[in-house]
Amino acid sequence: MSSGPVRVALLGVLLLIVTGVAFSLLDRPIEQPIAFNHRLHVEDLGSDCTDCHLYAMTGVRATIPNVEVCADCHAEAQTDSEEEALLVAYIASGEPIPWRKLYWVPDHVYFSHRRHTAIGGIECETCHGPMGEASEPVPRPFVKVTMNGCMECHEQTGTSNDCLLCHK
Amino acid sequence: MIVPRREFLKMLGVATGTLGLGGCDRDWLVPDRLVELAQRGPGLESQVPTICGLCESGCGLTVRLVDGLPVGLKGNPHHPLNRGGLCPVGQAGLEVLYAPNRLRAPQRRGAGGELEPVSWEDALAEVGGLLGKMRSEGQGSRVALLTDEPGRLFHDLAARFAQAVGSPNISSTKSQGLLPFTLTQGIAQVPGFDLDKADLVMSFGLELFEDGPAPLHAISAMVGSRQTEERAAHIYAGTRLSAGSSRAEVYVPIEPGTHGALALGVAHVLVREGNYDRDFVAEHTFGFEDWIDDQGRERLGFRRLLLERYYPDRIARICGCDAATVVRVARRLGEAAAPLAVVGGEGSQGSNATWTGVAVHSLNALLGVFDRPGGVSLPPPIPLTPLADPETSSLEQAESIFAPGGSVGAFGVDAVEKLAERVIDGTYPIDLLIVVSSNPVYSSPAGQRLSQAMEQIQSVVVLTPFLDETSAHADLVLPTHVFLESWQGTTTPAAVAFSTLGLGKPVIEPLFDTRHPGDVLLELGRAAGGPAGAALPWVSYPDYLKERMEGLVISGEGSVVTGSFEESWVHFLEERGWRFLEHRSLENFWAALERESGWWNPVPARGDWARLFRTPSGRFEFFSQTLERHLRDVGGMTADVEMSEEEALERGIAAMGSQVDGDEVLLPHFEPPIASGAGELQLLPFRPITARGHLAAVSPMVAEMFGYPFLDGWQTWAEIGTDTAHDLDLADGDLVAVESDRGSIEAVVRVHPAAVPRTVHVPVGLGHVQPGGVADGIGSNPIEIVEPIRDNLSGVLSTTSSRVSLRLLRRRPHGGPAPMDGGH
Amino acid sequence: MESQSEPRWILGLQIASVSMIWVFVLSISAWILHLLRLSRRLHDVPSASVGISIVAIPVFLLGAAVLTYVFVGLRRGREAPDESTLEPEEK
Amino acid sequence: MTRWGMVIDLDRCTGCGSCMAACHQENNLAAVGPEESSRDRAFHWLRVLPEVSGSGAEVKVRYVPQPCVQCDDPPCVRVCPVHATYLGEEGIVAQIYSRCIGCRYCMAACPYNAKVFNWYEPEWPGDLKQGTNPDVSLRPKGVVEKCTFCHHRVVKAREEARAAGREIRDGDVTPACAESCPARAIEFGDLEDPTSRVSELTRSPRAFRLHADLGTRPKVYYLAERD
Amino acid sequence: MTSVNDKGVSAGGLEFEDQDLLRSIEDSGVGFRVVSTLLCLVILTAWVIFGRQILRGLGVTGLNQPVAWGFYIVNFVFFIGISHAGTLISAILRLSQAEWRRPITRMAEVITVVVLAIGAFHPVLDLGRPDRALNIFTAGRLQSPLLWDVSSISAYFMASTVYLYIPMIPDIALLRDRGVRPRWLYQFLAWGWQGTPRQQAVLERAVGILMVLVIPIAISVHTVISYIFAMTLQPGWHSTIFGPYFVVGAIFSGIAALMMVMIVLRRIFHLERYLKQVHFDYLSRLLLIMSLLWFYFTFSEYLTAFFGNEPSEMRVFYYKVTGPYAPFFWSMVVANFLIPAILLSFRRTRTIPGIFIASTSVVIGMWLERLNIVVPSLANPRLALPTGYYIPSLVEWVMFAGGIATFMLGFVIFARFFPLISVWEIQEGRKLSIAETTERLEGYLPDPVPSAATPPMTEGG
Repeated sequence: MSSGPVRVALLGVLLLIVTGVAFSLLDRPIEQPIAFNHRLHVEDLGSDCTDCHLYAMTGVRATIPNVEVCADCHAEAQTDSEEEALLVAYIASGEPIPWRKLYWVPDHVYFSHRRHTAIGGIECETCHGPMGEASEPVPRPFVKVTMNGCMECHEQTGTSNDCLLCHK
Repeated sequence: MIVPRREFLKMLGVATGTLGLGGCDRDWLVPDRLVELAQRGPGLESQVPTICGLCESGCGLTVRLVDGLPVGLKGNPHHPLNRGGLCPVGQAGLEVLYAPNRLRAPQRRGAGGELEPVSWEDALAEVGGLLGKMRSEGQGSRVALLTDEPGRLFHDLAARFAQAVGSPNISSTKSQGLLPFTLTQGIAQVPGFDLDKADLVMSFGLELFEDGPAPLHAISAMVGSRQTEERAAHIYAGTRLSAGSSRAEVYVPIEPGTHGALALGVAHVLVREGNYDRDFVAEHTFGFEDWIDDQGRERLGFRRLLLERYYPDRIARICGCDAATVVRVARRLGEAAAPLAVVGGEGSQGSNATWTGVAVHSLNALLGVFDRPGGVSLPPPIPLTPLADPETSSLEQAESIFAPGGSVGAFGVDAVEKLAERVIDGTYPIDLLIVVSSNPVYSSPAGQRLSQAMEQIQSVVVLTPFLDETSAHADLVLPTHVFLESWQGTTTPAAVAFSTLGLGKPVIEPLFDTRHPGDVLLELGRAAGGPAGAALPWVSYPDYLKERMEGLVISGEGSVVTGSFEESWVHFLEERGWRFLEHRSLENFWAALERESGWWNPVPARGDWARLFRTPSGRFEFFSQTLERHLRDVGGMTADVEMSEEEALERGIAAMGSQVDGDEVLLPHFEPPIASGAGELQLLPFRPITARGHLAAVSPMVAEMFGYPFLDGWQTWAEIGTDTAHDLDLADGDLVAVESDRGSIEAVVRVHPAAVPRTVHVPVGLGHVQPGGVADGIGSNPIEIVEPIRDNLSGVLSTTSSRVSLRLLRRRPHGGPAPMDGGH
Repeated sequence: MESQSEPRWILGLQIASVSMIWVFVLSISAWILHLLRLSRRLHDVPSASVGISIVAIPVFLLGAAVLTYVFVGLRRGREAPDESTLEPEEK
Repeated sequence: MTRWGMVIDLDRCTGCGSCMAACHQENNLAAVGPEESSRDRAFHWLRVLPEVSGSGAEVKVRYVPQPCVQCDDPPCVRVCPVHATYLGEEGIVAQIYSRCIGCRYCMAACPYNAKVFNWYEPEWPGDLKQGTNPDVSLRPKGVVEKCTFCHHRVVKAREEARAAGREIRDGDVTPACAESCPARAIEFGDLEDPTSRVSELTRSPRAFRLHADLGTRPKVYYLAERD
Repeated sequence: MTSVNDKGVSAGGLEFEDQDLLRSIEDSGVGFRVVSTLLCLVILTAWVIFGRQILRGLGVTGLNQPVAWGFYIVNFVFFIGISHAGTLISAILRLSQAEWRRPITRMAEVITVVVLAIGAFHPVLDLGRPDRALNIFTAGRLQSPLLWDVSSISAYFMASTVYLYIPMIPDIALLRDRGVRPRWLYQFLAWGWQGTPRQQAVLERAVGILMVLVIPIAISVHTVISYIFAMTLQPGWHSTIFGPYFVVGAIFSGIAALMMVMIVLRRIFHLERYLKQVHFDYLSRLLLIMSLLWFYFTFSEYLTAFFGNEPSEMRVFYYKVTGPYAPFFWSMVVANFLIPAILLSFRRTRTIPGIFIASTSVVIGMWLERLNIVVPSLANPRLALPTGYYIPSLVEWVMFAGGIATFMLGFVIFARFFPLISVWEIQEGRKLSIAETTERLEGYLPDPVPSAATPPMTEGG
């Protein structure tokens, strides 16, 4: 008569495994079409975030630079890097680079970069982590964007936590 | 069952990962819209002014662009017409732009009757070739053009085009209701009514705030631009109480078609009580008192006619209202500082529309409101560059198909009916019909005849952004831009007291392979070649617009609209003369126009009576000498024999078929309306604000709020009074067939407690049958079952003269009473 | 102390089930307290929460206590093992 | 603290429906189509209510534009089981779509029937989604939604004001309905500020509120007709 | 066969007196399989339909803008109402030491547990976002009457499960001892019951505490459910009488459902020996009283609304009394008052078939009552909006059928594994209650100073 509970136990274990596998699949690392080197641009070349993420201080979205922005410097290859060759090819073809978004907020959230950067005076690193130090594309966001994270920061800085401030 | 991707993943969430979807991207976690928005850019906003092209008003718009894509519309607060307001149809502008059913490329009707795509080049070459051939063979008059594209600028270009191809046949499908003003003032335009300064407007059948040439202007002028508690009052006389008229100080419910009688009753009281402007009447009117003509005959004066024939008791009998109400309304008008009487809507759609118009306009004369603030005047002319005459001398000037004439002595014609009849009976052959931005098959009572005629015409070209009833009969359908994609030039709508010129610039690249109708006409002219091309020298429509606007710069009149509309500012300028050369060059002016989207001139020329009254007497004519002369001519033409003027006049009157006699015919009088059909109710189609323009049916939002005063949508309703509903044993929500002798349509009964008994009001706007919009096959079109009866004086077909009966099809499917049906 | 016919895991299951009710009851109490805290944090109306927690938590605790009391009582109240052999085994 | 309020002058309102349409466009209200519409499932955050009074010859009909009246003591908030609807700091009764579980208790409790429910996933045929307002989310199926006094405009106006180094002031925010009203019948502003246009109008003898007897203390005031 | 002690249970045997009660367990037969398969099919269909509802949205129901609540909420209130059949009645009967309770209590308690679970699931069916149902736990607001329901229903569910289980322990032990399979189940559930006096005492004390505990909880449950409506400002809902009104209605429908179940099971499992005319007689008197009480409450509720003549109340009132809901309203009055009052008042019609008809009528009538409460108030908004309407879609009917099938399946499964009539209580009754009752009755009587005759035995308690 012990088959019953054993079966139950087996099922439970199976469910656990399935869930685990599923979660690991969901959390697959993000691969970028070009192995962009943030460190090279920021630390070595001394660029500012807003040099490429043009609207980080003025816009709702900071924007991920694409060929038009990159072409300012990379219209012709400056090094013999393979990755840069890829970029130059993109620029030459005029095709947009299919960058993958790392940080995003859901549709029901109103997030404005300007509100946080230019007006709130928050450093990019606060929410984006040490992106400037990454020498190759980061597979996962440094800082996980969660509502609790937003709310904690709002609490600490004495900003209102009224839901209507961010939820639209 | 289609499962949306995101939903599916959300629902099955974890399980999907293991079920072989391991290959899917993490990107599915990011909602589609965010991906789209991110691709748009940083979310930078701009506001660009332009002009609404959805109806004839041409209100000013401000388009909200985010990263260059239009995402919102609002009224332009600087624009003098709407001053920031925007009607529901205007709000739907973006839905019209992004509508899923837009025409994407030119289409030609193939042998099998199906529309097939064709390139612009081929399409234009084909029509252009045909035009060139016809012109060179002297067959230009076989071309006809119908256009409702708003604004005089386009109309001038179309007229030039017609001229260039040698055709005298160009018309709008809309009747302007000019005749009352021609008869009384001798002008061929609707004068301006200064709603901005009027303090009491009495409307005969015109739903001021919903219908008419510029309802948003009426709202902003009478209410919106005024301080709290200072709005202009209005009185409404008609058969139906619309949402806008429910704010009327007095609602005078009257029998259909008796607006003119009421106006005369009011005039009677004004005259009897001496409550009229004696100075104005003495100095600037003709035919008020009895008079002796050249031949020494004593002629009837308006005063005597009023006092003898239009006493309130009789009016009350005719109109089915209370004599006391007539007196009350008249006294209220007499007391008002700046009263106005206007006519329109059902008042100008009856078989007696012209006489109603004359009677109502006579009130303005009695009240002496001409040429003064808050009164009737002519809007200052817009000093557009005149178009030089093209070299058309080589062409024989044929008579236009739209020329009045024939058996009855009408002043004008119903363009659609005339075209249809003459094509069908073969008296005026047309080989090429070009229809621009117009859907006469749907909107005209003669639409069905027109569709028959179109089958006989060799080539029908329709320029439209959407497939519609008219393009269903076209051989070639040329897709046009919607207004947000194109340049537009609009001019003052009728009845506005000031002049405006709107310049709309495109706010977005055309989404599809479409063109502006103006560009199409220019290209057709070029394709026709020879003098036709030479007569249309402009490369593109904006080129043409620019050239026309040079006149504004040279004249230096008016101003580009800037800053918010300020009453005191206008007053200031008015006192000092509105004339300062703010723009010295065309480029400069054009740039300013582009930036602000409009020009206006609010200063009418005061004291120019000769311009205001261009009648034989140079005065406002109660006794219309223009009509007398016309009827005499008509009478004279009926027989070859020589006859006396008197005899000719009598014959003319007989030909016109008036129901009164003697001099009364030539004075403002009441002609009983003619109604046809066996039903017990009079059908009065009306245009709700949600049916403005002919593109409304393509907006899901407009369709969904179509019957918003009844909290209803997507339905054509038949509005009847509480008593009528009771008599017919109908309740709110019942589905009925509205049956006339010509056909039957389905509608849902809506009971309105204030509708006049024995009338049924059905809105136009739904009931489209072509797959151009979201509301196709939904609702019905009352115009389909209208028995067309002609106003013998203007030649225009009446839409309110049909008698119908209601037949119950289905009881209200569920639930209790609607709020207006006497809910507990 | 246990019946010979009952395998040991049955007892384990029984203890587990009695613990489950405690888990259930305690988590409900914790939940109610969580909501109480939440309503304070979100400037909501804590009075309702206080009222409900005063009534609901003891009820749950009482229910669980009764069950535990029965479980313990029944185990304590069993007769000596030798007597239990009288129970019919043949069935 | 700001307390947003609205005054709708029924004497000025001409019932043109602009407010209703503007609300649709501003707040991304999808059309539900004829079938669903006939089943009373259309989205109207603001509607023009016909009110009949009197009878016979004395009958009067007036049209009352009715958004969510934004009660100060909202019955919907009392019943929400999950904090999806609550009274915001500035007096706006919020609906947080991402938290709403769709129990529709608030709809049942609202004496003004101001809330609507997403019976299905809203549809945006063709390119219509392109024209949606990016400041307002597209609601998923199964959640309740309502008029928010265009609170996204408040947020943006405050952002603009802060960027300009000042605080938000009267006239900075206009909801879509008020903006589109050709009769200027709708005023919006801070009720707390005694000098604002709205507080001035609320002191008018013509001012009243819908079902003030219910004690919900709406922040939408109406001015009765003068005649 | 040794009985463990005098008060205890006979541990089974070949000539077991109450064999009838265990037949369904020990010899389930094909009937069980056929019936449960059929019921499972219905339930499965309901789940599939529910899945479809989740995927497509609540639009698949007949709900709409003013009438935002329909069948799901109606059935929620209805099922929870039925659940009062059990634990509450059983507790009251136990508390009042009504001897005739013995064959009834178990069934009543089972109804409670099964129906409560079904009822409690209904709000989840009604959610637009069932995937977010957990928000109630993570972000709930105890201010919302819905949360009051969550707490009170879960308390009631816990208490009634315990209250069903604890008095069942001796019977489980009996089954264990009779070696019924699956044996591990009975061993697990018997909790080592041997029927010793100490165990008896523990059991009795526990039951004693529980029956006192469960009555206020049960009353709170339905009061709180009425508060879902009464706490709003809606006409027809906002009424102080709603709490007791709902409790009365719940007990009313509960008794009716109990009798329906008893009559059906008596027929199926041939329990005529146990469920006798007298049980039905007493219960139907109770039902009659509840019917009168219900009528009184209804009358009082509607008269108050009518007399107050408040416009929005009147709109709802007329909607029910003469408007579109008149058929439902008057059927409710007939089914809840006229039919039971007539059938149960006369001895001639107070037969088993008569009682069955009356009970069925009451169950239907009470369902109609819930419908009459939920829909008309929503369909008649305060503002000048059109009157709403509500026509349930096929989906909602299927879900209703699924709910009923789940109820039946619950019963079938219970009957397959556990005795529907408490064996030990019957046996205890046989052994002890005559003496005990006699003693009790004597206690009621005036002390026998003069000589007195033995009173006739008519009723217990």
